[in-house]
Amino acid sequence: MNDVSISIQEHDFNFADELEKLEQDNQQDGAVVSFLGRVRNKNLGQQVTALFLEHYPQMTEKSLQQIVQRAQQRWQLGRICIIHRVGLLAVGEKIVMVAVTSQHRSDAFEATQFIMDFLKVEAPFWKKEVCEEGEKWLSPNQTDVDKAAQW
Amino acid sequence: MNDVSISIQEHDFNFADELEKLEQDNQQDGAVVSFLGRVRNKNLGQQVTALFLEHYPQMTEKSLQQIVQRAQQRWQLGRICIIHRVGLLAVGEKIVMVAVTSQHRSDAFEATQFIMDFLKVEAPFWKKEVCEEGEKWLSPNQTDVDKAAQW
Amino acid sequence: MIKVSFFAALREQLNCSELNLDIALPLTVAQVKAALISQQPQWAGSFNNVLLLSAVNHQMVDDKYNVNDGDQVAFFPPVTGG
Amino acid sequence: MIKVSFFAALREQLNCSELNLDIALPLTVAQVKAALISQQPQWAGSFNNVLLLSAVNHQMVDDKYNVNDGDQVAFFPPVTGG
Repeated sequence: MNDVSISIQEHDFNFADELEKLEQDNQQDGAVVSFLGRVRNKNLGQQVTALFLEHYPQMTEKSLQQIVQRAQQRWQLGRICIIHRVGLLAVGEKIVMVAVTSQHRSDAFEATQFIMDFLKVEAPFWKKEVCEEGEKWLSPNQTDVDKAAQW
Repeated sequence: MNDVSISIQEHDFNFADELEKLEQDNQQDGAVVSFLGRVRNKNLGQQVTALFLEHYPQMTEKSLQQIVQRAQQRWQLGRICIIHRVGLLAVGEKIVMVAVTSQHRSDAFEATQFIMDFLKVEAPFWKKEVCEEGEKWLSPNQTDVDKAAQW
Repeated sequence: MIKVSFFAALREQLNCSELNLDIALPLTVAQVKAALISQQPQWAGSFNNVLLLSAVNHQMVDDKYNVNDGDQVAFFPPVTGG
Repeated sequence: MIKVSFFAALREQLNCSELNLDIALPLTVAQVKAALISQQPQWAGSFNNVLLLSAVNHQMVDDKYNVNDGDQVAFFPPVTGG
């Protein structure tokens, strides 16, 4: 398999299957770190019923590829998988997964966090929250901006 | 389910099933970070055929519980799962998984890394490497000692 | 001629996802915004938002970036994926 | 009387995984090591290894820790799990 797999998709994914792919014929990488993000039932104290995810199709994958390349320059990484869903997602549904294999546990940890941190501030995705009261586009979180700036 | 699940076992585990359990009836934690460690086929340039994992049965779980408690005091965590295998493990087999859910991605990342870092230097497990040339108990890695000291 | 796209809250505010802008080029991104506002004065509020992000040919750029004929320009609010 | 356990490389070096030590207590961990060496002089090399770790009642302790009657003492090399 290719070392980097990036997918933007409406349909759900199977987290275990994706991890399995990262590990197939890959006996040199002892460490796999993964992040899975799901739709929470609450945001800023408000009950959420669903999230709508919009993106900029031609730009999204390119943006994620650039983030991955920066991570690869910085750490010794094996395989990388990024899946981000778009469209309408119910509470509890998966939004995003990032998984990184490496020979070194700390490289895998840092690269996974780095990719998530930059995905949050650079990749052209936008969340609209659907509540009982109506719909609302979310604003970026200052913590997220600060986190990316720390690298 | 209980918020903390710790298991020391000889038999293999299903990574996906364990993650599933962490997420069952858990709609408030949007973030899940996990680490999976496998037996590598090489160590310090030498071909490895298997690993033998010994532990100190009465102490291991207690030691992991104490590490978890320290993590819980430091970050806002949801559920935590630690599984560590013992006995004879072939190349490619799973050795350890740590997974942490949280409302906040960075809490989940840091706690997972913290638990792994202290597991490496405090939990009474010992690895013996089996090569064609014979068997050899492994020495701790200075990097691991330094990592735990950084927290 | 350049193609200009709008996304998310900005797309809804403008009630427009895409338009072709027939204009003498090159222009900076700031000048493209000014040209859009001069054609649609009611868009001024949305385009004067300091947080608005710009991309040219799918790459984030700043207001001083030069836009050439055939470029694909996009404007959007700060991103919130992940 | 205390129960003393040995693990991993140390267990193999000593060729012993567990023994009962009938001795006047309390003693420090360092004194327990000395008592073991006086009973088995060939163990001196293994016990003088500065990296050797000690646990009493399943809790890591240092050489000055006091061992009491009925305690479970364990000696082992630095851990290498994970």
